[in-house]
Amino acid sequence: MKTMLDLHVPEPPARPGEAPDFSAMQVPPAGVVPRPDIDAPASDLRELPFELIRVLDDEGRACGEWNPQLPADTLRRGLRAMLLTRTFDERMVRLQRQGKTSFYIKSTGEEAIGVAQALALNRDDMCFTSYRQQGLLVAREWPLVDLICQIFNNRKDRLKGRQLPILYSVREAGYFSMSGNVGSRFPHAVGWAMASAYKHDTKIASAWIGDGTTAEGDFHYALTFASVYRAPVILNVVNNQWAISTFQGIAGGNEAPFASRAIGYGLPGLRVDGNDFLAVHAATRWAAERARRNGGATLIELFTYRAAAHSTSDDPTKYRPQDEASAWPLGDPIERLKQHLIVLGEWSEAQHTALQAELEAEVQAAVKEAEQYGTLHSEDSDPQTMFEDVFESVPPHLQLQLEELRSIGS
Amino acid sequence: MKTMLDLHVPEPPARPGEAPDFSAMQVPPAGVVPRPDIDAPASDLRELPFELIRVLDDEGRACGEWNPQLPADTLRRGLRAMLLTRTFDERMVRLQRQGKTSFYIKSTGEEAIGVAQALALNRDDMCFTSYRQQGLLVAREWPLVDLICQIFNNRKDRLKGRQLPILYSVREAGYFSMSGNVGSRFPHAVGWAMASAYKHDTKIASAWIGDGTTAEGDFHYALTFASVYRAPVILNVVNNQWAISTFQGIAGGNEAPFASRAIGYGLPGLRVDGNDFLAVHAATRWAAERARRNGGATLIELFTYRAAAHSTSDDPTKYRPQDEASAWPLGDPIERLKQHLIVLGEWSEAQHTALQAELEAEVQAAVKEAEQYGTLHSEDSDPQTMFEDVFESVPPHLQLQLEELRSIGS
Amino acid sequence: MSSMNMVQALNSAMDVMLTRDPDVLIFGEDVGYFGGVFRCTAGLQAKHGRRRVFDAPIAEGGIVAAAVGMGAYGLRPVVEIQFADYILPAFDQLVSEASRLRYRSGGEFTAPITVRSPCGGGIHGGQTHSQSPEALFTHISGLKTVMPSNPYDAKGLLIAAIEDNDPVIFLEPKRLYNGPFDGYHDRPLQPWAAHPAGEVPDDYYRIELGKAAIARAGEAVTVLTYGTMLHVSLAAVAECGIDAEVIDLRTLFPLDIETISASIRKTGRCVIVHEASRTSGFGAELGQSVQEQCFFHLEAPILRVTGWDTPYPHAQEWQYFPGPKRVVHALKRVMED
Amino acid sequence: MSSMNMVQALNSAMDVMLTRDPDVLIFGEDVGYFGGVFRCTAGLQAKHGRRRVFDAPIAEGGIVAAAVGMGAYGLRPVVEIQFADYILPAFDQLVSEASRLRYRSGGEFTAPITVRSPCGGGIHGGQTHSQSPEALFTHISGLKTVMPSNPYDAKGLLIAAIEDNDPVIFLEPKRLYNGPFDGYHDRPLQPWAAHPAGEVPDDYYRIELGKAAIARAGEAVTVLTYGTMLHVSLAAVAECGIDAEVIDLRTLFPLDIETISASIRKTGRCVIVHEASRTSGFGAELGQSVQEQCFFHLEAPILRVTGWDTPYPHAQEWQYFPGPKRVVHALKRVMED
Ligand SMILES: Cc1ncc(C[n+]2csc(CCOP(=O)(O)OP(=O)(O)O)c2C)c(N)n1
Ligand SMILES: Cc1ncc(C[n+]2csc(CCOP(=O)(O)OP(=O)(O)O)c2C)c(N)n1
Ligand SMILES: [Mg+2]
Ligand SMILES: [Mg+2]
Repeated sequence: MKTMLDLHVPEPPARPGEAPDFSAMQVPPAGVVPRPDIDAPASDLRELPFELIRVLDDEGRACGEWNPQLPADTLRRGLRAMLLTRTFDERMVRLQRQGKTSFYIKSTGEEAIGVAQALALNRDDMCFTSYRQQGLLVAREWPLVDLICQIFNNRKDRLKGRQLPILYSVREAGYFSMSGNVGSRFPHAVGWAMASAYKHDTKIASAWIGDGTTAEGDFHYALTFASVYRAPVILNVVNNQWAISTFQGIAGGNEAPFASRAIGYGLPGLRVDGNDFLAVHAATRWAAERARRNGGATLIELFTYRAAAHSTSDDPTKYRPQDEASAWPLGDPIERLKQHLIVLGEWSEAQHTALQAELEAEVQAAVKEAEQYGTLHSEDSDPQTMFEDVFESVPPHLQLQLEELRSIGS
Repeated sequence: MKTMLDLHVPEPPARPGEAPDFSAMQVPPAGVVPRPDIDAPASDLRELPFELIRVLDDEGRACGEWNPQLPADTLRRGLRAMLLTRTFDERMVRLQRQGKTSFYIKSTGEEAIGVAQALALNRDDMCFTSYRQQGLLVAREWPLVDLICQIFNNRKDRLKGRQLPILYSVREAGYFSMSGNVGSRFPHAVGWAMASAYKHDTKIASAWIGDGTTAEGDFHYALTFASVYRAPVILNVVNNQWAISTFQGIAGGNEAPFASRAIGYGLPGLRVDGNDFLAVHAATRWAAERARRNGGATLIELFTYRAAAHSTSDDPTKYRPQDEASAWPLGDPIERLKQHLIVLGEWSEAQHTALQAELEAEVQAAVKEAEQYGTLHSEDSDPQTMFEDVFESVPPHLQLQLEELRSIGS
Repeated sequence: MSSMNMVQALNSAMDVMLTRDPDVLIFGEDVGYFGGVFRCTAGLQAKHGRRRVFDAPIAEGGIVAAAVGMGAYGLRPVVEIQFADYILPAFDQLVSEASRLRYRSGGEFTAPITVRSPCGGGIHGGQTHSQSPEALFTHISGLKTVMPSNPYDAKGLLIAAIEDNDPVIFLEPKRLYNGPFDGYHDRPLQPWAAHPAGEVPDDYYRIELGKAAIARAGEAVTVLTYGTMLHVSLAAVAECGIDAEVIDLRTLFPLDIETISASIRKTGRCVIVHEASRTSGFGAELGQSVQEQCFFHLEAPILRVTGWDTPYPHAQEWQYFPGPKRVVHALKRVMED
Repeated sequence: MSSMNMVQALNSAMDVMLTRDPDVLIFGEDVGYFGGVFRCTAGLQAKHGRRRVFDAPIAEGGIVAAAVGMGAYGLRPVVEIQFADYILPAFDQLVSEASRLRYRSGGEFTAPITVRSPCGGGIHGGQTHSQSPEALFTHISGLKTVMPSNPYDAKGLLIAAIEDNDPVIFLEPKRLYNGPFDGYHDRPLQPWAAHPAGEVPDDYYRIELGKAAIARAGEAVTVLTYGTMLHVSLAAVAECGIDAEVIDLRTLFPLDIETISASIRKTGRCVIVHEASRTSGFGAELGQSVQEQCFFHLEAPILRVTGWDTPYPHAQEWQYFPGPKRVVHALKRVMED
């Protein structure tokens, strides 16, 4: 007797109106995953993608071989950058609601990723991000005013109003130009890293892609080229469980962890508690050192949860339980690092409250300054900038089009 | 002290003028790999891609759990189809040299793949092949005359002269339309299989891609969709070591076996001695049964060697040792099956010689018949066929273009 | 009959076809439970089931490839690409596979797929949520390209596209989803409810592919346009008082050259308006075709009003977007000669 | 000076640039040890090392993406796509990334890459080894598109392309690799050695992008063409004896509209010849541009001689390929009016 075939369409464990359900998720204790030698062959590391590297335990203690043993100053720097990122995000969303810009994307709950990774890399390592790693720029202490000018598309916007808010480009801070297309910069990181290797340089590249976006061809190109040419690059998958309204099972996450994609390319794959600042830092450092020693690429899956809406255009209560974020078993990255510092005796609630106020003031001041240079549509932009930078110099036909616009209007 | 980065560009072990070198290749004995239950979860099968499933040993005996226990008649059918495929290939190349067609591609050394897989599948399972699985059509006993008419682009060519030789389409024999672009049909197989599942049908799909072509985005799309929707499809990678002049290391094959790509998608991955008729049959049967029971897709790497030139346009002595094919450790699929049948007492050298003569006559007769319908450019083709089938019916602008061609010429 | 905006009309077309034909199925990014980022498939999964309306991985090439495979099996898939800007990763599948499967297989296999995608600017989407790639598809033999300008046409054309046995690229001007935008971004938006084409039959009907519509009859000059620019052109004509005949192409390929030629033989003048950038935009084909057909009737050069040859900028959106001022200017210029 | 065919001229251009600029590197499918399926990179790996000339995975999208990343670092990669038909999997990387990296980053990052690829038919390549996709690239703001018609130009233009700080699509008519093919497939092939443009300097020289060449001066009608069709057009002109001015565009974008307009103001007539299919081919842009610039000088409709709007068939190749007969017919027709 023949079985009747049937089409399988995966569904998340819970939808609006249902209770959040993370019962299928295994959360191993902190500190149990061994840390392999940096020079270990990838073929010895095939079990790692199925583990979950965690350093901070529930009490806020750092455990196990992956503990990066960071000085308290670094931890405080990380805490500050994460908190500043969150404060900044909150503020920007409010400005968007006020119409001062058209669009914003928050990184709430994922701040450890941009921040800890920035601190584990060198400042001149080039980062090819997705739109949720603003923590990188904050941790690299790039002026907030500059970011807000881009978000406002005002006259100090270095990108000349051409880009949607948050699609930054900051060459000086090792932050590659972003685009609205997801995924298409992921293989650029590999090309950039190949170029660095070609030039006998010492700089490496790092790239970020979302769980949903792993399905694009660009993900596969990046892994293939990184594997073949042993490019000095870190390839990060930020698995925040959601891609707009689509849960990670639609990208294949129910069938195998994204970190295990590394195996088929002969790369190490690390699966990391993305809300654990120390684990993220340690895994990144491991991959960076490996890359710097000509050991090639590492794929890191950062296991986290998109606590915010996808963007200011999105309403997640339409497709997932309202309280799913608070049920997320791996907690909040800021809370967890704060608790760790307190356990270490290097931080206190009072200091934290003071820091929060300080950062709010900092953001507030930056907004004030940026507003002086204008907000979206507060003034007309010069049409000329629209025709520049299409090519190195403005060709005749664009010169004519500019004149057409100047004389006729639009 | 910082390490100076360097770009790694892989090279094959030997180039023209050097001795063939397969010393890095591990050839395990036949019969040692256990055959898992068809319903085994993919997560229990993660070691399989690193094995090499072999059934026929050096003496021609069938060993181990993967032995498909085929009746002697089936084995003889397989031997005949492989030998016919090879005879056909040889003859077609000669016809190409005589100018009766423009192009041909041989499957020499890889005949077990098309043939054993055809016999392990049902005739109405749809095959999405690359250009080196002509054995499928031979094993499904599609008339050779029809194939030659396509190769000659003559007036009985069902594809109306539109396609390069060998880019067959034979819906009736479950053989999907080919194209010169590599890889782009691989994900069609998954869509077709999803459709079959959607319609509660019982037919499955099977697709073939070359080692080199695994680097295309289409490979990744196919694996992703097959994994997510548990499509009833077999995804075959034919690793024949070469992609035109490029060895399989440039596709990542030096870093991990192609079969291990399956792991990251949560699919079973089987690595199979592609020159072992029994192993190929058994692995295909395993994957097909799994798919038919709604167990989803399997990735099969068929480990073989492209003994012939890439195509009639290619000269492999330009980039690999002349005698590399004869040094290939896994032997010749026809010789191995023949020896097995002889060991079983089901075949003899005399029968083989007779069969060879019979098949040559069969091919000869088919060529003769096909030649009656013309060879490439032996007569002018009707311009009308050029304008048909662009759309379901010929739209007015194409009608006009046809008239233009008719009245002016070209 | 119901009052529908374009989103509702498209939704109704898909609902009708899911109901009529068990071989129709719908997938794409976020189209399942959520109903699509523009809500075009809202409610369809709940009504027709997860087997028939479902989410897809973020892989436009994979989406189109899977649709081609399903089409070859015999289904009639309708896929959504979230923004037309993101069709490009699927471009090879559309050009090398969907468009020529029938041809190369001598008719053995076909790809009766519909690829829906919102296109065009005017919603502050910046460079990658604003593009109009239609010209690219019109260069590919074997593809049909459609762009409706109102809810009534949208539903009738989408049904015809789904029923068509060849692949159809169905581009939806997202600026028109909620109302017939006339190019004045600083005036209040008119809803479709106030427009006659916002009255849409609830049931099945088709508008044949390949037929243009005369949106406004006139004698002085012919305006060739489609999508959002139809409404911009109508606004411009109203404003300058020139008696223009405004043709809404609706289907770009196959092109309704007869309706176009007849009009130009009458008016002797032509202005082409599209939002896509100028060089090698679809206006080039329109202009050259008109010139080939009607050279001796032309009294003035055929002019193009188009997006500039730059990426679609964010803050300068209204300087990029071809507005009524530019259309009026072109109309006046062709009337001068 | 040496006698070179087009393959040798291209090889020489790359050799010169590898020697002059350590930031130039070359990769693509089969371009390394083997030297490319058309031998354009033969000997370059042996001479410059595997680090600078190497094989790439069969992933055109990955090849272009890696090149963009290298360009952003500061290198000047030259990549080969084995056939222009196979550029399409890289189309998104070219359009969404390479073409607008400079624009969107305000000039912080650039993609000074060169994408070489053999195009066109006439070699019995069938549907997927014969296409001419140039029109697609000309619609993309931020890309330059070049197609040489002879060895001398090929070398000078390729050097200019490699030195250009913006992305250049460099299409090589493969039918011209070995000789100046005039469209008569049944007559013996002339080698480049017998043609003046087969004399090529061994050293560095550039031909500026964006400048057309007048391949034959004339007074009666202007022929706009490029690539293989230049030679077909010259053959047609020789045959019918009409005193045509034949312009070899060389660079399609940016277009040398001045040279074109000057010629048409003189002749008043225009025939456009290209191998790509007609609808929305580059001839559409040429025709419409000419008409915009020179309307009052035109005495006859601008005609197009192009490939048909079908895929490129195999057996019917010489019925598809626009040959001298069709060009002669068009020349005679425009002279009638
Ligand atoms: C090529 C492309 N396809 C589709 C989109 C639309 N889109 C924007 S974000 C997004 C979801 C991405 O999800 P994920 O990769 O998980 O990243 P996350 O938002 O969770 O950080 C989609 C589909 C796009 N921007 N680009
Ligand atoms: C998209 C695309 N890119 C490149 C090519 C050119 N090409 C034809 S065959 C081939 C090699 C394929 O090698 P592999 O996948 O290993 O298959 P094999 O020939 O060994 O069976 C290449 C690069 C093509 N046909 N299509
Ligand atoms: Mg996500
Ligand atoms: Mg191969």
